[in-house]
Amino acid sequence: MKLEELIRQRKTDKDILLMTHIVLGYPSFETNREVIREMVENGVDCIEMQIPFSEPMADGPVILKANQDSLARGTTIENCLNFGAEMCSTHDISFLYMTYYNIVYKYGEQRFLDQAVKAGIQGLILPDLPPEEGADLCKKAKQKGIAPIMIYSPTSTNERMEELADYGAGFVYCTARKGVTGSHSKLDSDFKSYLERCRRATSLPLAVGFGIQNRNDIEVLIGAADMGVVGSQTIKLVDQHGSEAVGPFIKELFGNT
Amino acid sequence: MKLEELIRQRKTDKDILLMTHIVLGYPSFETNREVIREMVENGVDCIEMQIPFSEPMADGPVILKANQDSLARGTTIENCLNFGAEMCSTHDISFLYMTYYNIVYKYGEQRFLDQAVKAGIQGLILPDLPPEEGADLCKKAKQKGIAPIMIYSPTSTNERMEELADYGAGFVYCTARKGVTGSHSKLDSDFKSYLERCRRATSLPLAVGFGIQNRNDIEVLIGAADMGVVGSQTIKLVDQHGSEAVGPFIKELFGNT
Amino acid sequence: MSTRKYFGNWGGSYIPEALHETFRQLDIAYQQIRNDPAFWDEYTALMSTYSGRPTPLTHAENLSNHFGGAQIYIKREDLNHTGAHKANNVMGQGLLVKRMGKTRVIAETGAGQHGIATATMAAKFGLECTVYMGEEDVLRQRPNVFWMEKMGTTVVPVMDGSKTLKDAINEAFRDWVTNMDNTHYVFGTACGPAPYPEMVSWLQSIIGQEAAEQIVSQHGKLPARVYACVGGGSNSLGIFQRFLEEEQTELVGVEAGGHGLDSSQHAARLCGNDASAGIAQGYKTMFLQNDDGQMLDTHSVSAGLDYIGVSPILADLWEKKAVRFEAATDQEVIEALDLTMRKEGIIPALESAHALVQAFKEAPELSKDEAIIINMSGRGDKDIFTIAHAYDDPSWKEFIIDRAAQYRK
Amino acid sequence: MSTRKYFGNWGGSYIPEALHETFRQLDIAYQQIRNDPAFWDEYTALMSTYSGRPTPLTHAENLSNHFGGAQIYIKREDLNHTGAHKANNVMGQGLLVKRMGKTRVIAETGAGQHGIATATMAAKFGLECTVYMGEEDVLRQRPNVFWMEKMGTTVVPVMDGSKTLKDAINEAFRDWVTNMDNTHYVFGTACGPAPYPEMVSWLQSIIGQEAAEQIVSQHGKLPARVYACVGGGSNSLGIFQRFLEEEQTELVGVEAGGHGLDSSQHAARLCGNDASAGIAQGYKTMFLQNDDGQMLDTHSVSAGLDYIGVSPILADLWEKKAVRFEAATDQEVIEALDLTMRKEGIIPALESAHALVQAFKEAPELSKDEAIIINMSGRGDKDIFTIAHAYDDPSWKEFIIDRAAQYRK
Ligand SMILES: Cc1ncc(COP(=O)(O)O)c(C=O)c1O
Ligand SMILES: Cc1ncc(COP(=O)(O)O)c(C=O)c1O
Repeated sequence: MKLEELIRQRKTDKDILLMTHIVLGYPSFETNREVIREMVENGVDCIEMQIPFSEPMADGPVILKANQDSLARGTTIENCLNFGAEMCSTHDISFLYMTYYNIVYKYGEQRFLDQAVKAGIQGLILPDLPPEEGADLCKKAKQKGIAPIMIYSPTSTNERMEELADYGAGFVYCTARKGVTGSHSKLDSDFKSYLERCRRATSLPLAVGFGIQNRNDIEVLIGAADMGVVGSQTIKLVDQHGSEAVGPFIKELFGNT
Repeated sequence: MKLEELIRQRKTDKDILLMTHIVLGYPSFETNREVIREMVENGVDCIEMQIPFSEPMADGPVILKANQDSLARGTTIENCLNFGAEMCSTHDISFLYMTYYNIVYKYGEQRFLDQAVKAGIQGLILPDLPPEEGADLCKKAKQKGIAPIMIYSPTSTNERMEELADYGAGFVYCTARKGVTGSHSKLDSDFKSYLERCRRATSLPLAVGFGIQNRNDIEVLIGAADMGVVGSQTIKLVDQHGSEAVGPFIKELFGNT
Repeated sequence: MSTRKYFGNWGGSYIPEALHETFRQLDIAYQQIRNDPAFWDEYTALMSTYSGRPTPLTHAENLSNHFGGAQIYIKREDLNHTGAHKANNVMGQGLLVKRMGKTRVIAETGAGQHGIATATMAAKFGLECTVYMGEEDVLRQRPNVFWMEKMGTTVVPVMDGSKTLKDAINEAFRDWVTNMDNTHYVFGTACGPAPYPEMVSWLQSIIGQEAAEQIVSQHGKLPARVYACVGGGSNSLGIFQRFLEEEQTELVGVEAGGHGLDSSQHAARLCGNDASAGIAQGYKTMFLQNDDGQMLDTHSVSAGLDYIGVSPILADLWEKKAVRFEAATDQEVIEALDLTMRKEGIIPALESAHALVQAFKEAPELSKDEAIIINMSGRGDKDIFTIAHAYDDPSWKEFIIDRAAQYRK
Repeated sequence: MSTRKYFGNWGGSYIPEALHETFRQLDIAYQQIRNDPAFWDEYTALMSTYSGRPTPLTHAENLSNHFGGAQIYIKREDLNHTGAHKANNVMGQGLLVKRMGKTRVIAETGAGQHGIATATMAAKFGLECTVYMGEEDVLRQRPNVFWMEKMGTTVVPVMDGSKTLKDAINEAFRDWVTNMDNTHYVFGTACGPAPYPEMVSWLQSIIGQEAAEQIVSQHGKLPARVYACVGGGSNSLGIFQRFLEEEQTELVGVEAGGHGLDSSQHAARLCGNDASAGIAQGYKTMFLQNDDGQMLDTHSVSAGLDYIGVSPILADLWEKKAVRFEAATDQEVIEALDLTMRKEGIIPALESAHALVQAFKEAPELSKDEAIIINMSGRGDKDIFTIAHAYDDPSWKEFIIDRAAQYRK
């Protein structure tokens, strides 16, 4: 089934969905495995698996460091793709790849998409590939049933949002604020009107990420967005308290305490 | 009696005269006193007493250092003038002052000459005062019976030598070579013809200095000049072997071994 | 005219969505200045009264005689205020910032030259300024950091990745996606997303324009060859552009050969075999990267040439064979530096000395009535710590040890 | 014209007889170039193609606004090749040496700037070169020693006296009286025996000639005041001469006030009370000396201003009240340096910063339609060791300590 439909389906039972993020090979693939299991068992709806890149320009300090450590441990793209395939076949939720365009480009767009399809990956997030540069890749991905995820930013104009919507599929990733991943976002009235602009610009589901850290943040999103995205926060959690801390954290985000 | 006459008189008994040099206050006035006694007792004809100056531009390393050390020990011009007067009244040979012009200028030309006359000083050597700049001082000195000593250099032209002769009195100081005091001079055929040029340019007695270090050097001078000048060499001697080494050294220079 | 985004297969604008609008506005502002002749007049006037342009073209007679071939001319970008060609680009962008009404600038810096130039411009134009500099480079180039700070700039050491230029660029972009409202990113070389490659090259084109006029008036005709070192590509494009259409002039770009092209310790992207096409830091070019697309560590004796990428404009000129690319090793660079100091009394930057190496190799091939121009992108006295170190100078070491002893007390 | 030996009561030529003939020949050679218009053309052409002249006159708008008075213009001698006005004199004397057919040059240096300039000229003209430098200064200015050596110059540390500039001058004279046949002494400032004061001032007069033209074209009229720092006097005379006859322009020379004029730790010869007339180093001027005529130790934060004497031409202009003299303390100098870096992105040499101090004090008195010119004799980045030290910069100290640790291994 296509990502957008899966999301809409899951959304019928829940007031908000949750997408989490991991950096592949950080701190290790074994830990990735445990963390993902905790996430799935606690009801996470989508997981974006970041294939590390040496120049993660759009990422803040936590994810940046995770990228570097993973590479320093020798993580290769083959490792990542194999792990991705394993996860898709193990867990019945939606998995996406997140990475930078050079990884896909060097591997070969066609080859990368083929592998992703074979594995069962449902979406692709490339923060440094605006559709002007990636129109072709977006088209090919869609044809293969992989959703190219578009990103909205508070700096995007209404026209720009509409333009982007045409290229995307699955959902739109709305960054809660300017800047890079990591620090907490103020989800204030400006944020609300930004989300309204997003909603008007596209019929795709809206995911909101960047600095979503706790149940309060998630509550703000209920009604205004379809999915919250938690990134750096889980990495910090695992760094500090190990993978077994992930389940309770996810529960709390869902309001199941 | 005037310096020139004194020199001619002494020369009637000797094939060569000897002028030695000390830096006042170096290593101390007491040592100066002893060294001068040794010199006089051993037949030295003239002694140039250098009043130290902080910028002895025409002096080489040995005398330069002696100037600096003397000043560092606190030697003043008053000390020097008093000591000069004491020597003149103690010993019956010719004493000259050697210094740089600034010392005379700052003390006052008139005042300086008056003191020198009172003390019994017979000549004045100022290596940085060419007669173009010092014509007036030369004239005043002569009037007071103090001989302004002119300096010839191998670089002086014949015309220049004649010009200088007119300003001078006492004797002419012929530097044996270019350069500063201290290092040994090659007294070769070039040197001989230079001394002939000197002889032709002036009727004053000729003293030869700069790098005269031993009896051999003195022997070369016999017949060609009236007086040898020994400077740095005695300072080194006293530094190394004390003032008692001066007597034997002077004896040797005179060929009295 | 409008901005060229692609140069043959290279270039583009691979930027996060958050910067889309910022780049759109930058591009509009850039096109305005580009199409406004008054801007170029303002720019050249500023460079003349503030930075000492035109910089001279010096006939290196001793070197010419030494090699016995072509007449060697040196374009003296070292005489620019702040000591390198970097000032050209930076002052130009400063005028742009004023027009855009922004109040803060950020920059990356490797060797420190671009950082110094940006700090200088920020002081002159009354702008707030933050410079990102890899920690490695902060350690290597402390004097530059000192001066930047004294001019009121905040220097942020970047602790990530290889802690060099590329990481500083990433960090500057991270700042920019947060502060684009009041902040302009003064990119330091002809790389990065459009319009930077074209804009920086255009601002640097003042070098070649002057040089062409000067060589004709001093030598009587255009040069046979023009040599420039290639880091990101700004000084080389600065001088090359004017001669691209001139049939009789061959253009030679010299990359950092480090310990040799086979050593994998170099920064040769166009003349070696270790680079491949890729996309990073917002643009597509030849990058030094592994098969997975991860960027490699580079090496050069000169902090300004050890960059993983290269101007997309140069990648295009390389592919079209309009510019020839060569490499100079660290060792050759020190030798050329030595010879230039002794023969001409000129101290080239280590970067610039790469261009000298290749020119010295080729000068003897050319006849005495031919001229070659070397773009001396900067002066070397900024490199005292590196150069004295490379020479293993004992009294320098002693001096540093003595100083340290004073400070340790 | 023939050489002026005296300037009022000052100057002259108090030299050992061994140099009499050398000076006679030097004087003839000097008069030849002085009376040959082709020489000046050759000189300006050389300075243009090799050293980047004319140097700009920069309107310091931010400083002008900051003080709210006169428009402040800065004459940018820092942009000369080698980083200071010293190059003007040296390159001119280089041309003279060529005409005289000598093959070796010697020079004294204090701050090292004149030494660097001479080493540069010697390399360019293919001359052998020895530079005398007080041991104190060698220790303070090791980077300059390094570069001189790299350009092929022998640097001789002078261990005598106060081990600073004056001792280096004595030592250079000692070399010269031995080697005058093939050797020319490139005197570094407008002091010493005739014809040096006049000759050096004449070669430096290119500064004022340019500045006068520039201020008229940029500001519309001549300046109300011109400020220059005064060490030996070459940069100040370089800019002052052109304005001497201009009624509307007041000339202000700024000496090193060190720890204050009452501290006896300064180098103020004309505006303090510690100097008196004397004769040393071949000429008559106001010297810092004691009652016995022994020269005193001087002090300044800047190695280029702590000289015991001053140009006899300036002593004359002082006596005739044609130039006003002031002093700037070390502390004021650091403050002016700081402000200039932050406001204009310009790093003045510590020497030059003395002129800035006085100009900043007086600028507010003047109306906004008046201009003042400050002669910025050199750039400050050469002074990193002194300046970073003066700022007591902790990360600089750490850097030096780390470096030393590497070298001690
Ligand atoms: C003096 C100098 N030359 C050359 C370069 C290389 O840069 P580009 O290739 O952009 O001219 C640098 C970079 O820092 C530099 O400082
Ligand atoms: C930059 C600079 N300015 C000024 C001076 C002082 O010399 P003068 O008074 O001869 O210009 C020096 C001397 O070294 C110097 O290096």
